[in-house]
This record gives sequence, structure tokens and C-alpha cells, in this order.
Amino acid sequence: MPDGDAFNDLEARLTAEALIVDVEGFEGPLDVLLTLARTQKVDLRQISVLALARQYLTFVGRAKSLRIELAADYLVMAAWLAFLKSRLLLPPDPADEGPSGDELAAHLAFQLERLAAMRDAAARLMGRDQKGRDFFQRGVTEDVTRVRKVRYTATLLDLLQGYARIRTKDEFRPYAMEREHVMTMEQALDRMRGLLAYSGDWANLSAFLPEGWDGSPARVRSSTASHFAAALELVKAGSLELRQSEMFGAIEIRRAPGAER
Amino acid sequence: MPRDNDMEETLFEAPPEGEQERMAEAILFASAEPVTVAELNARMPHGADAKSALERLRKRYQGRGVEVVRVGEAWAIRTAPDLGFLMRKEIVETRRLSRAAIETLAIIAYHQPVTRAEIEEIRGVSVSRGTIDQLIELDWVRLGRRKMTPGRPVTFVVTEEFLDHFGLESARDLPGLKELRAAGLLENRPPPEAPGEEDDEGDQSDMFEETTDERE
Amino acid sequence: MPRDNDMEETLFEAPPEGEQERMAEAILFASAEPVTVAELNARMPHGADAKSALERLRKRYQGRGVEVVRVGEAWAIRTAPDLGFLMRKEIVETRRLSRAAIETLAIIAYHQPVTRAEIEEIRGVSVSRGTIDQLIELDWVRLGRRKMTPGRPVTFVVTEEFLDHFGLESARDLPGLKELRAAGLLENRPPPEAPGEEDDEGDQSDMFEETTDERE
Repeated sequence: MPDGDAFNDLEARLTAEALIVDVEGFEGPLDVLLTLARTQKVDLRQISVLALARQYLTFVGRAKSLRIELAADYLVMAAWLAFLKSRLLLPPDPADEGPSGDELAAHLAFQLERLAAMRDAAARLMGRDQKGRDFFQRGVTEDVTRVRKVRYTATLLDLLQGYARIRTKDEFRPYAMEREHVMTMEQALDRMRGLLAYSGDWANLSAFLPEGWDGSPARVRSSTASHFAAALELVKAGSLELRQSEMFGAIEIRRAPGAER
Repeated sequence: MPRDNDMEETLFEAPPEGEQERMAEAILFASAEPVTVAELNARMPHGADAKSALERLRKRYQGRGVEVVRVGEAWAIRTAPDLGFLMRKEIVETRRLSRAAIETLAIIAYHQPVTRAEIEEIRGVSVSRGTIDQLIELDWVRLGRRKMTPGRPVTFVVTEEFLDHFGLESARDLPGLKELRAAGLLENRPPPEAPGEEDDEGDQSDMFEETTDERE
Repeated sequence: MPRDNDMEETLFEAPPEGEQERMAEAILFASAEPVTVAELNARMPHGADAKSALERLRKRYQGRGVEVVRVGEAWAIRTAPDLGFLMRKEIVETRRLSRAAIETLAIIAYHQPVTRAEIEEIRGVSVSRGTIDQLIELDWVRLGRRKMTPGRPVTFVVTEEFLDHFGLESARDLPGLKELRAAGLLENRPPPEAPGEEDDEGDQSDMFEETTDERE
């Protein structure tokens, strides 16, 4: 490329015009800035941010004069670059607390360099051998037959609970567990039939309770109830007489006078 | 060697044999279907001899994990027949043992050596042959000595594998009913009371007896 | 050699090295997608060492028409790139990616894990939803872990399919990665800020320590 200011100016002008025509094709203001920066023909690290800001503002100004609608972010960038330009041109104000123009310029240069680097990386990536274009995968794949294999498992807890379940099932069996505390009427009847022969006189029903059934209240009650029921049965059969002298008083029984021995 | 007026052919010699073999290899590998010699010749550079490249390739793959085989008029790369088993993928599915199996296993563990009749008596239901077979297959149960009772029935005992799986030193380490209850593993059932215990409870059991009875 | 209590292992020795190589070869040939070392080990008999079988296999195929390549944690067989010209028949026309999509892909690959805001800052323009969607659909990009910064934004990372497609063993092998890092161009350098704002930032970085680290 021949050198010379005139040529460069011309090229820059043509580029700027092309930029405006193609503004739709730009991927945002940073993209425009990067394209403009390329026209400076220097390493991005040595770029003149001031010149770049001027170029960009010219670009936006022309776009406006050509009544080309620019997206808001292009205008925001223009405003920011105008501010940056003033910072770079004016002597630093000691009262001003913000970052210096040089710091802002350095960051813009970094952003441009980073974007350029990513573009370059993208190009190198796409230039690599690609699957399905330069190298290929297996054309015929062999289906893997899936074999289902079931593995049964159980935990110690399952085992313990299972055993507990079986053992407690025994405890639930009706009457089985409590049998030792319960005397049935049939049992009492059998006993009393045998004992009646010896009870010609009135005797307290509780005296008929068997040995071993007078300890625990449960057993006393069960045997009392069964013997009382048995007594009623015997009265009904005519082989026994029954009396109670007062309410809640002792129940007395004796063999019915006419009953057979 | 066939020649025509293509540019390629006037500029380049036929590729060396090794290259032709590589080419045939790549084409066979990437093709979705077996490739005929004619098609290989058409795809390889001019002057290449697909037929002999295939023959060399076939020899090269002899005894490898894949083979170059003829499929009708065409050629393909296929898995060596003896490695077909690798193309099966086992999906292991873990399932919980059935309730019947767990209960049977528990009875064997707690009562070993135990006969089938005894297991049935404890469980209160008959034990299907499949349940015990499954436990034997899992290597958790094995046959013990025959019982010296009429009929000399076989007994079942738990295995080392069982102890290993359930993290037990021995079957004796299994907690007893009382420990199970203490650990909250038994339902809210009180144990059958020994006479001594009964006396201790005294009046309370009188007060709550009705309740207890109803719970039966 | 890892051992366990499986029956198989007690009955059979690990297959000889040559056999292991054949097995790995057969499995890789049978699959279009890369196969992980773990899966190979699972499919090969007990005691086999897929990793070293693969290394031997890779050497064996050097310079052949097909190559054994590593893709992240997995391995695959691919045709040698220099033979791509023979495969015109196999080329599947893929949708051409937009410049925005290509740049976004490169940014994700080199800066991963990267948030959408970071991509936008690098490109200086907002990322349209469709761009990342397209990359995800191609299975080149997936969601990474959320960033531990305020708002916990999602991040994007490249996939194994991306590595496979571009013939990369790992994301560390991206072209020019080291140089870019050395030049500080993969840093997410925040713009210079006014002192007042900086103070705020200071407080925040106390609260989100990881944030600061990640952003550096």
C-alpha cells in the first residue's frame, strides 16, 4: 500500500463513507471503532484514541447529516467519546475526582484490543479442521444392545423390620397372649359343677375363685366375672340358688335344695 | 492404469500404496453403508487401485478388534465377531427385595438352621420355592445340615456374603426383639409380661387394662 | 489393578494387553460419539485398564487413515483431517453461523465460564437471545455454574461436542490461548470508575469475596 497523507486521507474518507452506507452491518459502536482504528495502520496498542474519537464523531455527524437513523448505543458512544476528547485535550482539573482522560483512553484501547483478539481467535477457531467437514465420525454405528439386569437388594433395616413384623404378628393374635389373664365362663362352669356338691350352705361366691386368680386385679376380675356368669347359668338350670343381701353386698350361693348331687 | 484428461491426473501421480490404503480406510470408516470397489475407485484419486488397497487393508486388520469384511459386492468395517459381547451394555437395575423374601431371610438369619416347615410356621404362611431360590441365588442363604428329625428335612442358613452385605460379624449380632423394640423398630406393642414385671406395674395396669384389652 | 468381590473377577484374570486393545478398538469403532474412559472400563471385563489400552491404540493408529483422538474425558476415532477431500459425500451442510454467533462462541470458549453481561461487554453490543440459543442447539455451548456475584447470573461454557467438532483435546488446547492470557486479553477488566463509585465497589467486594477473585 503506497504511503502518503493524501492517500490516507482519501482512504479514510472512503472508509468513513462506506461505514455509513453499511451501518446496518456493524455489530455496535465498538465494532465501528475497531474498524476505524484499523485505518490508523498502527498496532492497536499504539492507537491514538483522540484521533479515533474524532473519527467516530465525524462518522456519527455524517450519519446524522445523511439522516441515517443510528441506534441509541451509537449515540451514547458518541457522547462518551466527546467527553473523553475534552478530557484528553484540557489540562487535568485537580478538583475533578473522576478517572483521568488517559485512564479512560487506555481502557477503550484495551476493549478494542480484546475485541480484536476475540475476532482473531474466532477466525482461527473456524479455520480449524471441523468434524463433518474435514474429519469424520463413524458412518455405521453398531447399536449397543442394552441388557437389563436386575439386582435385588435389602438393607439391615429391612431385615430387622421384617423380623419384627413377623414376631409382632404373633402378639396380635386375638386372645392368645392374654389367655393367662382370662378365665372363660366354660372354665368357671366346669369348676363350679365339681365344687357344688360341697356347698349345702350359703357361701360367698368369691370363695369359689381358684387359687392363683386372686393376685392380680385383672385375674380377680376375670375369674369373678366368669364365676358369676357360671353361677347364673347354674341357677337357670335349677341346680343353684343365689342371693345378695344388699346393694354391692357379697354374692352368696348354695346348692339348690332339690338339685341332684 | 486408466488415464483421462482431468487436470488432477496430468499433474499428480497416483498416490503411493500406503496412501491408497489410508484413503480406503477413511472412506470405509466414514461411510454409512458398505462401499463398492467401483465407488471407492471413483472417490479415490486417479490411478488408485481400490481393490488391492482393500486387500492390504483387510490383511492389516486381521486379528484386530474390527475387521474389513465383504458384504455382497461391497466392503465395510465391522466389529470382530468374538467381541460382539462388548456391544451389550448391561443396565443394572436395583430393586428392593420383596416383603416375603425379606421376612424369609430374617427368619433364616434369626433361627438358623431352620427348615422350610419351621419358616412357614413362624411366618404363618407357606413359603414359595422361588423365594428361597432367590435368596440362594443372591448368595445370602445356603443349605445347612439336614435335621435329624423324621424325613430328615434340609435346613437353611445364612452365608458369609449375607453377613458381609448386612455388615454383621455373625448372625448372633442381630438384635433381639427387646433391642428392636428399644430401637423403635417394633410397633407400639408391649411385650408379653412376665409375672414379676406385672407386679411392678401394679395399680397402673389395673387402671389401663380395659384399654389394653381393646387394643387386642 | 482394582479388585472387588465379584465372582467374575475371582474366576477370570484380566484379559491380556493385546486383547484389551482390541476391545477398546471395537468399542470406539462402534460408536460415533466419543466414549468416556469410565464407560470403556465398565464395558470391558474386570481388571482391564482402558486408559492404557487407549494410549497404545492411539499410537497404533498414528499416520493411518483414521485416528484415535481424545475429546475431553472421552475418546473417539475420527478420519485423518488430510483425507477430508475424499469425504465430500459425507459432508452434511450445516447452517452457516452469523458473525455474531461465531464471535460469541469464541468469547465463550476463551473466557468460560462467562456471563451474558461479560459477553456483551467484550463485544460492545447486546447479545440477541437467538445467538446463544443457536449455539446451545448445536450442542457447542451449555450452561455452567452460576456466578457468585450479585444476582448469581448464569454462565456459559463450551461442551464436549464443541471440542469434538473442532478437534480439540480440551479447552486448554484452544489456539493462541496462552498468548492471549499472557497479553492480559482474557481478563475481565472493569472500566475505570469515579472514586465515589469505587468506594461502593469496595464494600461490595467485602461481601462477595469470590466475586472479586473471579472478576480479576
